[in-house]
Amino acid sequence: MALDRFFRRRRPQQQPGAEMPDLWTQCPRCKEGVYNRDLELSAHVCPRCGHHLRLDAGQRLAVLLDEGSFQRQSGRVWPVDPLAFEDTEPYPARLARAQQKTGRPDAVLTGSGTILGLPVTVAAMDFAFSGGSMGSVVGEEIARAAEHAAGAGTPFVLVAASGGARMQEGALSLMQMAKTTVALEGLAERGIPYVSILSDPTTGGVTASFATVADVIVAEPGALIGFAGPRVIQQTIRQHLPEGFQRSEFLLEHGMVDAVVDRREHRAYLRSLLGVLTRQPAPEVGA
Amino acid sequence: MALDRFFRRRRPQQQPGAEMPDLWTQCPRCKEGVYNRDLELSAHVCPRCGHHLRLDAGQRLAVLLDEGSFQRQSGRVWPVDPLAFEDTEPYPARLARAQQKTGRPDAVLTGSGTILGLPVTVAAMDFAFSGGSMGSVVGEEIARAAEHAAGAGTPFVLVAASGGARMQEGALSLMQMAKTTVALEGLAERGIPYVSILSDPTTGGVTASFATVADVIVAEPGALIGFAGPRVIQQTIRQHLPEGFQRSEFLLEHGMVDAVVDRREHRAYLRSLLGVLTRQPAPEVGA
Amino acid sequence: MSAPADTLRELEARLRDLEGTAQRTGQNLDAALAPLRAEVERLRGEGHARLTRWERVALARAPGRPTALDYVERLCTDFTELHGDRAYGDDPALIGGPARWGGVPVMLLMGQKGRDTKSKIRRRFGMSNPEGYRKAVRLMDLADRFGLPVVTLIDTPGAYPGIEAEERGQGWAIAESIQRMVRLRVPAVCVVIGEGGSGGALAIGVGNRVLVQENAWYSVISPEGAASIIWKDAAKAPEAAEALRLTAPDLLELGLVEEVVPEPLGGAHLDPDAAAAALGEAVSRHLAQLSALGPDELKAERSARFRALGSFREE
Amino acid sequence: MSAPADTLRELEARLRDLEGTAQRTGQNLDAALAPLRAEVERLRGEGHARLTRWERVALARAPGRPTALDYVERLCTDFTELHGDRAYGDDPALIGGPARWGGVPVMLLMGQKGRDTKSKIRRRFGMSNPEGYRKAVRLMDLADRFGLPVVTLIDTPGAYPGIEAEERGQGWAIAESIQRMVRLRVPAVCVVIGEGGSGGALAIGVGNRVLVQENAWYSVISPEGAASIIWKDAAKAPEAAEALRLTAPDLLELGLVEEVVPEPLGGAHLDPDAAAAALGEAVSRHLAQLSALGPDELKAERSARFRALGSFREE
Ligand SMILES: [Zn+2]
Ligand SMILES: [Zn+2]
Repeated sequence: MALDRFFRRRRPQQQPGAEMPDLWTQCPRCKEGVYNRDLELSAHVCPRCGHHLRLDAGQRLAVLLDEGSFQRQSGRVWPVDPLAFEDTEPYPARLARAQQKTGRPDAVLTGSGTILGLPVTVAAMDFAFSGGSMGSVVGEEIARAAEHAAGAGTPFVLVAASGGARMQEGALSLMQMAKTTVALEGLAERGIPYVSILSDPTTGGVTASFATVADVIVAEPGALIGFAGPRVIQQTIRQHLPEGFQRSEFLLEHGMVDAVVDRREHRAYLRSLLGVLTRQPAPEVGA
Repeated sequence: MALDRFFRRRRPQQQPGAEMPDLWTQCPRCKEGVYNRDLELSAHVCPRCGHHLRLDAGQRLAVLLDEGSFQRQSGRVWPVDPLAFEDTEPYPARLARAQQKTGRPDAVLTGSGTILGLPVTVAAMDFAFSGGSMGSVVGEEIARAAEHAAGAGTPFVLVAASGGARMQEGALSLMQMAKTTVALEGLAERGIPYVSILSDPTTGGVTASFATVADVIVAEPGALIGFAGPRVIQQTIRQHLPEGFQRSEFLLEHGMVDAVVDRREHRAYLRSLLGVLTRQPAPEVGA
Repeated sequence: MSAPADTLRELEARLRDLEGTAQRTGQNLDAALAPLRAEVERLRGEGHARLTRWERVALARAPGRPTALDYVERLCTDFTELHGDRAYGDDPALIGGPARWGGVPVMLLMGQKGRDTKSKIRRRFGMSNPEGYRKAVRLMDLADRFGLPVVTLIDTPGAYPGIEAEERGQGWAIAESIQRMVRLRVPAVCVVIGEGGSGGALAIGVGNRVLVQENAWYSVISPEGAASIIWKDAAKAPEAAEALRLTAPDLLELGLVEEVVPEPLGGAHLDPDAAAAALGEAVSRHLAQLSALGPDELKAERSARFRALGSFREE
Repeated sequence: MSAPADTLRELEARLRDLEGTAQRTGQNLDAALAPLRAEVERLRGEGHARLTRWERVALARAPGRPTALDYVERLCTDFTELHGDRAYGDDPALIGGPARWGGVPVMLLMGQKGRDTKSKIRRRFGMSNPEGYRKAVRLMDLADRFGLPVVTLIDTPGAYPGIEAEERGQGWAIAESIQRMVRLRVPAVCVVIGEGGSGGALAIGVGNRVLVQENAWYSVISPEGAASIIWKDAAKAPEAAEALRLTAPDLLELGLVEEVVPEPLGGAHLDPDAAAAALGEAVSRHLAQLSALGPDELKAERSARFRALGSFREE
């Protein structure tokens, strides 16, 4: 039921400063080559098969927010190495590599912006940074973003993309699950909406904390979403996993998400939903 | 785990004024003949097979409360015939018959008393009165009992035994589900415990209202408990019902009741539970 | 139905033929047909006043009677259906989500029957499983959090009587929904728009105002269920319907509803737009009245409304 | 273990023999055995201080290590186990109910492992399903309603990684339990008494005070899990345990727990009564301290505690 999803984007926005090193990208699902420019115009959804390609945090906010509206909040908080963690390489070396690759201190980008004119606070996790793993910085930035939303009185929209808690910060990473939940509490107390968008993949400690205590949970089509990873489950139960297991559509059927929404509809969906939840007057048609 | 269920009754109480027209009763399950006196001494549980015989409201309170502690509250409210309901006989004729049989205005007995010294407000439904069906009087008496408990600050213990809402009062009976829930709200608001004991049978509108919004739900062994009756389900789905379906033990397994407790343990169970929930000091051993 | 009803049916059919002719040929017959239309209307009114309770039940179940979503399409904007109980599943027989009702932000909860055979089966003919009631509880949590009035449209033969429903606590789920509704700190307006079957209907029926459409029924048990119990014969449902006094006028007389929402003559299915207009107006009016009350007052008023229901004498 | 550990084992065995002889013969050997006992104690202390992290993990999993119910039997009266989530099932791996802790009324929530093969399987080796966390939420509702402090005993390798657990929202259930615990308006004291495995442990770990027994571990991932990810080889768990810094002293140093609860030398399984006495005292002491705070303060203090956790630098 989307009776008045009239807020289609007139034209998709280009990601600011995006480069196009290649002219086209091969769709991981249908293997079709798609011009990068067309991909951007379709919110990085394959125009042929509808596959939702993974986005980094910058691409995500470009898809979600009104062009030019984003004001970054995150970026001043940097990860450290509290455990002096070393496995096949020292944690700081891993971090440096991920920072160089993404141009960000850690796996999250937060700030404020507007969605079809509606002011929101946003946080987008960055799977490109160490699999979107949640350590102290991710927890802190998400907590600050939630607190900013509570203070500003704007709805909070978070896009999850994460393999779970970050091993390299040990139990400190685990505690971010509680920390973020504490920060989100300020939104619930003030009656400010919190919507999470679960993208591919969202697993582990992220699924078991801030991503799922949202007022409304939206999943992108075909995303892998769960607590335990499929491999761990298979090892434990030594049993074949059913077709579509832990995918968005499976979760909708099992009552876990409010809706599976095509990425190209996210802006209209959120504008319509948040407009009602914040009891704002209906926007003018075509606004 | 009942570490200190030391509050065994020293001797079962006789039901005040009970007559013994026959010397013995045949257990409906094991078919053994049991002396009525022995049955009373074992809280109307078959000493041979453990079958819990059905109790009327008076027997129930005799089993539950300290001897001589019961102060009746119900009895001033009488049923009427708001729909001028007539099926195979007029509703008033049915009522008169049930009243004569049970000596009560309707299918519930309420009041106050003590359980091993702990003051409680109690309500016992009377299956002997028209199958314990819930009409306006049952709803009103239970609502008043809940309000009395809230006012007195005593825990409320209710024993359900009912085939559901009473057809002969139409939608008025249905509304008792909401009315009783409203009255129970006063207990929740004041932090006063409400425990319901589900006895055989508890079905229909009673299961879908006051009997299951309790803080703690205890079921008697082997009781039939459900919303839809087994016959209705069988007619709808045209399928064999599984063994033990809708019995207490089935409900425990499915997470619906807190415990299945032998009737002979009810007093000790309630004393121990309610003592903690009301944050009273531990009673002296042997008190 | 009685003989005048047969006459009415015939006249209606003729009128439709003539209107078809007018449309096909482009000939304007409005003036020519006006007297015939008036007569049909008159007969409808006459027949309607004479309807038996069982005939009303038949109208509440009439093929083509508007379902909840038919009204939403006509009355609401920005409806976002929210799915799932976040614990087990999503129930298509009890649906809901935020929307604007005549422009006013509300939280909708609705019994939903299918509109074709496939969706009827999928929606279990409007009979909810526990997941439906648990979703209702979740949406009421959201309504309270965001200060959205709750509007419920009730249309269910009753909760689904299935093995799995019992396994997952059908009674418990209904009770929790009733309790949650008692606790609401926002306005709640409920309308029975078709069938109001027993506890499955009451689960979303604990409103500050409870309305009923003219040809809807609301009862502690379905006529068929009552007949099966009383006479061991579901075919005696018409007699049971009489005894149960389950029609809109009955409910108004018993003091169980605040208002009967009028339907177009002959039933809502004959003119869904007109039915929707009346429904929209009634709900909006009650929402406006309730908007003057604060959260504590709303809960207290609703509690007092239901606490007072029942018929007995006191000695 | 190291050579001194082997010596200790042998001496312990001899000592047990001698104590057996004393008991059998009725001969009082206390004086004669005192020096030997002292030496055993000394060696235990030495060995304990030298334990590797992996050896601590082994102690946390040692056969015969007291489970939550072993402590309840020693420390509590009037425990009434309350079952079920009122929606789907009852989880024997996460149990709870009201009880008196050293005489003080509390609400217990506990990870429970089995004590024999059959009950170990039934209790899924302490790995909860969503029903367990939903039961925890329900019991926290009761704790808040009746003003009962919450005491949790954490002992789980982690939430159960099963198909059905995922179908019924394992992540959702854990998140709700964490959120419910954040919202508690009563004191909450949590103790890791064995394994503190990941989110499944944190689900009942959001206390005003979080304690850890001397040989318990608490980590974002099990050593085996980490080893599988890092080296694709679960056998490298000892190395992973070192890297994860998951022992009681580590957690104290990282500022994640308020206190390490001492165990008898060699581990709680060697003297469950002594382990229980220390646990009982520690929890009672923290409960007494927290009893001075009001509902708002308790929630605020707990929130502030967890809001502050994390290690980063700010530019
Ligand atoms: Zn494609
Ligand atoms: Zn027997």
